[in-house]
Amino acid sequence: MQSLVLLVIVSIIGFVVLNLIPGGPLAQYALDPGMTQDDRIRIAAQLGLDRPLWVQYLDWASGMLQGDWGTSFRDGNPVLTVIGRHVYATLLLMGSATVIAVSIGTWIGIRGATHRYSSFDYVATVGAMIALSIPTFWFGLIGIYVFSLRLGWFPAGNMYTIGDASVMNYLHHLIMPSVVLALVHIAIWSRFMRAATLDAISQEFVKTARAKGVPERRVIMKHVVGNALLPMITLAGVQLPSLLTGALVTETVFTWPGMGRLFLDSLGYSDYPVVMGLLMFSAILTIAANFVADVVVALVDPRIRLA
Amino acid sequence: MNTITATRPTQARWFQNRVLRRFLSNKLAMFGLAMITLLTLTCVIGPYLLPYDSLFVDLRARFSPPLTGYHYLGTDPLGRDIAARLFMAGRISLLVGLFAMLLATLLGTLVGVIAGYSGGWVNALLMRTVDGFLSFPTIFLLLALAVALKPSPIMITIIIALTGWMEVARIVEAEVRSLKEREFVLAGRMLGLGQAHIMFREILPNAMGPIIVAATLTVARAILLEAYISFLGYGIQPPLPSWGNMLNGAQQYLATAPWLAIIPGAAITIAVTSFNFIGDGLRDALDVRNDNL
Amino acid sequence: MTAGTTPPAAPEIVLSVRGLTIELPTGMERRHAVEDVSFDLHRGQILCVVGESGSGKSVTASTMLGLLPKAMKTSAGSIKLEEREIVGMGAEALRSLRGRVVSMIFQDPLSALNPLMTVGAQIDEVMASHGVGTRVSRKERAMELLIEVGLPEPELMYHQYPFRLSGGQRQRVMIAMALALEPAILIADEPTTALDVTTQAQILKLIRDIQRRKGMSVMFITHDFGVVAEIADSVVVMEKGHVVEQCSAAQVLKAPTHPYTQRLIAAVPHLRSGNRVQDGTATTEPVLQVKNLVKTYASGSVFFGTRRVVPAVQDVSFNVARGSTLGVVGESGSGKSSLGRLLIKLMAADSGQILFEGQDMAALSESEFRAIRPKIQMIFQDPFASLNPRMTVGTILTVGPIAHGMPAGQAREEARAMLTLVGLDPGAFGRYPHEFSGGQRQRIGIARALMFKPKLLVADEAVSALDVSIQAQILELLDRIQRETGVSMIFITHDLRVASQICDDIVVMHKGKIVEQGPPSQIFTNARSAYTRELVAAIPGESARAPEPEPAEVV
Amino acid sequence: QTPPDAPSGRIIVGVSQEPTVFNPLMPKIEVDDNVHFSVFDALFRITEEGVIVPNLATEVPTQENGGISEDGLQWRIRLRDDVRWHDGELFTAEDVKFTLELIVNPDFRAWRTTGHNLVRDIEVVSPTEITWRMEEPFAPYMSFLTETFIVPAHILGADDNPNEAAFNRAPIGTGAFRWGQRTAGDNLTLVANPDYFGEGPYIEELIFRYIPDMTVLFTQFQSGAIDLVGRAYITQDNYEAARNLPDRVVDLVPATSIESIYLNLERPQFKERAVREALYLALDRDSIVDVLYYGLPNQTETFMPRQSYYYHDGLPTHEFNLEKARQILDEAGWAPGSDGIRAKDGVRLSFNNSTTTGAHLREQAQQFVQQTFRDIGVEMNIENLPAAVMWGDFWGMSQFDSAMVGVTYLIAADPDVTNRFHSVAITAQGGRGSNTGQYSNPEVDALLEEGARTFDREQRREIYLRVQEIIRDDLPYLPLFAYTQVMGRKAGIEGFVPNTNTRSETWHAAGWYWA
Ligand SMILES: Nc1ncnc2c1ncn2[C@@H]1O[C@H](COP(=O)(O)OP(=O)(O)OP(=O)(O)O)[C@@H](O)[C@H]1O
Ligand SMILES: Nc1ncnc2c1ncn2[C@@H]1O[C@H](COP(=O)(O)OP(=O)(O)OP(=O)(O)O)[C@@H](O)[C@H]1O
Ligand SMILES: [Mg+2]
Ligand SMILES: [Mg+2]
Ligand code: NI
Repeated sequence: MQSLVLLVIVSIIGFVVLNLIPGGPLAQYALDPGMTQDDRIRIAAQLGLDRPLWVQYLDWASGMLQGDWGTSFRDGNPVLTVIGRHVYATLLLMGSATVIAVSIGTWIGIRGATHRYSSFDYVATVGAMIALSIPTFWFGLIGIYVFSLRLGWFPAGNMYTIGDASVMNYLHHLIMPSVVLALVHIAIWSRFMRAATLDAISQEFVKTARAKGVPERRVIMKHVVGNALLPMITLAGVQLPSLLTGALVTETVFTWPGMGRLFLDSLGYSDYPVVMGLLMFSAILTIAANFVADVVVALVDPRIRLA
Repeated sequence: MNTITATRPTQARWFQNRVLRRFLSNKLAMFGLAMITLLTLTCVIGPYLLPYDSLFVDLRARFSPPLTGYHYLGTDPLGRDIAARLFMAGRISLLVGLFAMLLATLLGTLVGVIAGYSGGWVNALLMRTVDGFLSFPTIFLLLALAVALKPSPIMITIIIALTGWMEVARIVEAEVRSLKEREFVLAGRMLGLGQAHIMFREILPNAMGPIIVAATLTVARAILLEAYISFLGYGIQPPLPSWGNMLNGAQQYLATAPWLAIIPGAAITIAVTSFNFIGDGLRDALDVRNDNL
Repeated sequence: MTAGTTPPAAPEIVLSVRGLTIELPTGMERRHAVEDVSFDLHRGQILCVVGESGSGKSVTASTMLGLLPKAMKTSAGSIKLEEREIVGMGAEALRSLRGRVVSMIFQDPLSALNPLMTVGAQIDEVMASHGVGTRVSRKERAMELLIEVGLPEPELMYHQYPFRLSGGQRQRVMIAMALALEPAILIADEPTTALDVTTQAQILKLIRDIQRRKGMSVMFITHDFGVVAEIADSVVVMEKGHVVEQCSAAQVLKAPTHPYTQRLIAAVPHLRSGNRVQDGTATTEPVLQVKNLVKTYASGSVFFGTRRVVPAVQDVSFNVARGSTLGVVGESGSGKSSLGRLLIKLMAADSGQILFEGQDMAALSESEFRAIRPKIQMIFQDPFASLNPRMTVGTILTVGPIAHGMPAGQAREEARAMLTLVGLDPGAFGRYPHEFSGGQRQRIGIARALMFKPKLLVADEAVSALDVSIQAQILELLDRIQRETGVSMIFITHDLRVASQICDDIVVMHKGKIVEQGPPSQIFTNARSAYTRELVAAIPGESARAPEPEPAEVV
Repeated sequence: QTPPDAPSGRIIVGVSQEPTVFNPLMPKIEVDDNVHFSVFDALFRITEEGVIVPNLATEVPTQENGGISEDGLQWRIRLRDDVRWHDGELFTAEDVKFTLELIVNPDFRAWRTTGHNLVRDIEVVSPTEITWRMEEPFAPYMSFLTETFIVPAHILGADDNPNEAAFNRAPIGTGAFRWGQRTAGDNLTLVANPDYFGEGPYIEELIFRYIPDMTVLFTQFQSGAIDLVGRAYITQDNYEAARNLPDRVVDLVPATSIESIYLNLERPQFKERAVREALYLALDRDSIVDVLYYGLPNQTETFMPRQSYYYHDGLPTHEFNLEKARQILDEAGWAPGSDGIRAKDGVRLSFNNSTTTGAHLREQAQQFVQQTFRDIGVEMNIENLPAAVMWGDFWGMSQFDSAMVGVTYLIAADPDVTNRFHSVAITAQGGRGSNTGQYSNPEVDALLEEGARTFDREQRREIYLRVQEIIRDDLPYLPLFAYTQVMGRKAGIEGFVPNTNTRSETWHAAGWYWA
């Protein structure tokens, strides 16, 4: 129920903001010498853009309720098809970035918390703060400069070389963008993991476990980390929009053919149906991620599972 | 009977002494504070010390690498002095960051306090709106708004604030929600104080800690966001420099004039890192948990 | 059993502490957490460590297991555990002792168990960590232990997660864990403080029984002399990190030598079976009449079948006479606080009447009620949480009257006077709450409530968060104020001893209902309901002494 | 070098916008033409020299050969009989009729309708002959037809909603390449049509790779990941680097678009010719062209491309003279105010200049011009907008003060510029067209009307030379330069011919092959 309200809010804000943008989908033909303003007015009418805003919204919303996300102005395909074609690339990028961020971030966080105020902790903290402060797009640019232009180790963009569909080729292209995208998230993840671990470490039951003579390794791995990971699951859900945003930026820098590119292109062409579709998609994804996080927490946490 | 000898009233309002002491002993936070002070000072005085104006175009000097003559940081494609531009840009970027933070914090605090204190449907409505804004990819709102409204430093500030208040609102809401169960709030109600009084005079000062932390981090975020939209060309308009629009177009010259990208990027990173250090230091200092570990 | 029966020939010493000094991190209120602490624990005996909060009891106990927080260091002294030196022992060697030779139980059973592991797994872990037994044998042993600590249906309990257990059950699980490897020494750090009286009595009995059966040595930490009287063989009294007295329990209780100990013991509230002597301020004319008050909490959602309905206050009726004190007692969760909140309308009642000076307040809206608020004030439980840390004492005292229209100058005058009345220097006016001790803060809270010259004061657990010696001071203050101002009081407490001291009338609540109502003489010596009798019987230490016959003087 | 007997190899073309429209009659942008030229054929084709030659038709109709009647109203086209659609069906005059009718079908979302909306009474005389009547004589129609691709009646006609037909996603044409597959957001593959009626194709696969970022696009050209880059995708500042790459051929190709500072003539600041002239004098064009644009573009005084038959080479040449500019303004009564900015009758000589965000060379030029304008007491503020905003009403409804734009004036090399300069083309004043500068000159109007009615090349030349003279004198916009495209390709690619009369570098990919 609340999620439905949320979706309505998101769609209204999105629709209004989108229509605030002057220009519109026909602007791209403005410089076409053979097209007159008449042509543009005619096409706008054919696309239904001459109707009042609220009529357009209701039309869109009722289509949405029937599972019809509309048709892309630019591409002529149904919005879901258009998005569907780009989801894979984004998920690949986000997925690999998440794997990197979670594994490295969790490790750094745990180590930082268990070796609090050690030089490792210090370096990790400073490193995380810096990583959080580097503009992602700039980091990407510098990455391209160093690793593509200077050293030539990695390709400067795209997902694969045409004519080479091997996994290695994909991996080769994936490394730079996913590392760039992961960087910030390693930082976020390690900071939160550190805090969560510190939280867990100061709990009474950890003292109990130690008092029982449980080996320190097991105390950390089983008692501390187990409990520290719980809030992290929720965090993962909450972090999704920011991961998505990061992916959008990264995709732009590395010309990755995912939803980020699609989003920027669609926004550039004022392809309203696709932009709205992407907004709804990301809202739904966020809601779903939070829901999944809740479910996972519930599965892992007996207090919720059995309550 | 237990009487207390009167001592001079302590002037600790927001910070209890211990918090301040802990903050002052945080090396990173102090480093951040020093960096920010230094940056601000350079941006304020720097332009007067340099022989070049930030707007002066000299095509013969274009693409001078750093340390060419008096162009300490080199020149840009129009032959303008990068050092002069960097400092002028710093003024803009820092101001935009600070004011965006102020706006975002005000708005977020207002929404957060009302939502947190009210509960019920008011809370549900406000917080769902917050969630709604949060579930947009930030750059959508940012770009769409930047595109929809004519870019000017003031507009950019407002736009960034509009995309950055939700985090503050969330933090404040959670804080207020927990504070309102505290006994001193019940005591306020018992005394028959008005709702607004309780919200803003009793509860709000107690939430200042997290708000300040959030505010510091919001400055950092705002500087990053300004940089990003200006980088994309939707932000601060040329010839007025900002750290972000100095990067605009720099990627074209990555191979031939990498300093165009490296210098402003480094400035952004340093400024943002400093604010993050300060924010983190404040958070640590305010975190009572640190007492019993 | 009483402390007096300790065998005179002291058996062998299992734990010997000599000159133990532990440093605090810099910047704390004192340099040492404990300093030059020495004592012995004999085999098969119970040693009680008592002292006020912060005196170093827990720190001492943690040191026995080498579990000091990282910020603290043992700077001198030795701890000999069955001839092994603990101070400076290697981490692995220490670990192998924990749980096997020395076990520990902590104060708060709620947080001492890992919420993500089953009870069985946590008991199993003790044995597994020391490489004892096989999976099967360990499970058998765990079952045995569960039976031993008196938990019903061990098979079911074994697979249960801690959150499903009550506080008493959890503490039993803790004990089972501690006993798993039959350690020579059991250290219990205030294991019953978080429990209500009846459960506390059961756990104390369990520890004592097991100690006897196994011939274990127990180091029992508490701040409650009632508990000491109940179980101790010998006693160590600590103050600010120093051991000030150390001898047999009987001796300490009967003839304490150190002034600190004397003070502590004197401050312990005792059950008084007689009624309070009135000096005429009290009349029988009711200032407050409560009739058929009902409050039910509903939480969760009907849709998801998680709806939980708690009848917190059910059909409660009573009167409070002008100038008298009504005590509300009952175990945790019986609805005392809910009742208190209803009375000052921090929460609306579902039904029933609250007649204050004849007017029904339950029917008033919040804005109508505002005018009456000054007449009904409350003293809150937690002296730390109930004062706004961002406001000076002066502001705290004056903000209410000013909001109700008193001129600021007059409010300040009155606030200064009020500070003197509650025993604080008027110079406290400009200072912040954190600059005061707990007892002083509670005085500020009382002053705030009195600023309006109320007709009725509701005190919800107003002394529970305080150390016994300060508790006594505050009770004395309240008594004095009532005599001076003639205010009526509703005093909510779970401590029957406290209630017995200052109340004219007592209501006993159980599961939201009043089960008994009457003067202390009736409640404590001649209770009509079985529940009340049970409560009274569970008061620690009181069975060991004869109830004080008659109040010789007002405390 | 000779082409191979059977198609072999593959050529990857880098593009910085994504081709998304595959029905050649629907609204599309330049990059979509790449696909249309390869998959479809029009009745005629325009060569790199600007000569119109038959394609699906067998001859170019003229008044001389009787294809077009003397009054220019009756048209007759003869068609080839050996053309097959990619699905094997025979191409006939019915397809042409269907195409022309579909374009003006009110339910169909057609791209351009200019010219087509004059066509009446289409008649299929035989499978290889079709005739129609024009409502009025319209000489540029011939050029329009070189960009009007014929679609299959038997497929698109069978669909009840041509706007959303399956055809639009997997088109079937008569061209040298068939639809291969599309990886949205990344690339589009076309495969050789072995049954093509014309020359070629010689390569097996023609791939368009979408690389939105120019830097990355260039990097990939450097690394060899793409074989050919056309349009303006190699920016001027990369020309040197590109030229020095081994095994790459980099050509400078004059383009049809003209960079200029476009003025909104209805703004009070620009109404006076003196102001426009002063501004023109204050443009340091040499520096812009030689330094900012690395000397690649050509200076120009007119909207007509230099390579056009109609180009006027005798127009007065621009000079950069601040002194003279000031003098003209002084004389016209624009006196400097206290802030140094000139004003007259309460109108400050201050205006905004806009271009699309992200065009970094233009932004440089803007900031450079800003400085020299400032020197003569003119304030130019920069207000750049994202493309979608810039080219909306802001441009179309003349809401800008001035703009820095590159405009293509001609359609497929036809000299008609009614759309840009005729006063009926001012949309902001209720007209229909793209005269967004709101230029209005009765003499030009008359000349343009005459030009559109005239089919004779020489007569038309006279008309349009005169138009150029008047416009050079009126200065409705300030010409900066004529673009030069940097086209790069791998050394082994043969048969590549740039053709600026089309919007596509792959207009004749059928003739490409690997050496
Ligand atoms: N983790 C810690 N870090 C720093 N100081 C501590 C820590 N734990 C306890 N202390 C300090 O050590 C001293 C002794 O504390 P301890 O916990 O032993 O008191 P206690 O007698 O157990 O009190 P209580 O009855 O409240 O449990 C106190 O001054 C306390 O502030
Ligand atoms: N806000 C609430 N929502 C739902 N249930 C509540 C709420 N507050 C209290 N309860 C429940 O109502 C019952 C009575 O609670 P109350 O706080 O009045 O007990 P109490 O006698 O004051 O206990 P204690 O001695 O622990 O303070 C308990 O079962 C409690 O869990
Ligand atoms: Mg303790
Ligand atoms: Mg209570
Ligand atoms: Ni000492």
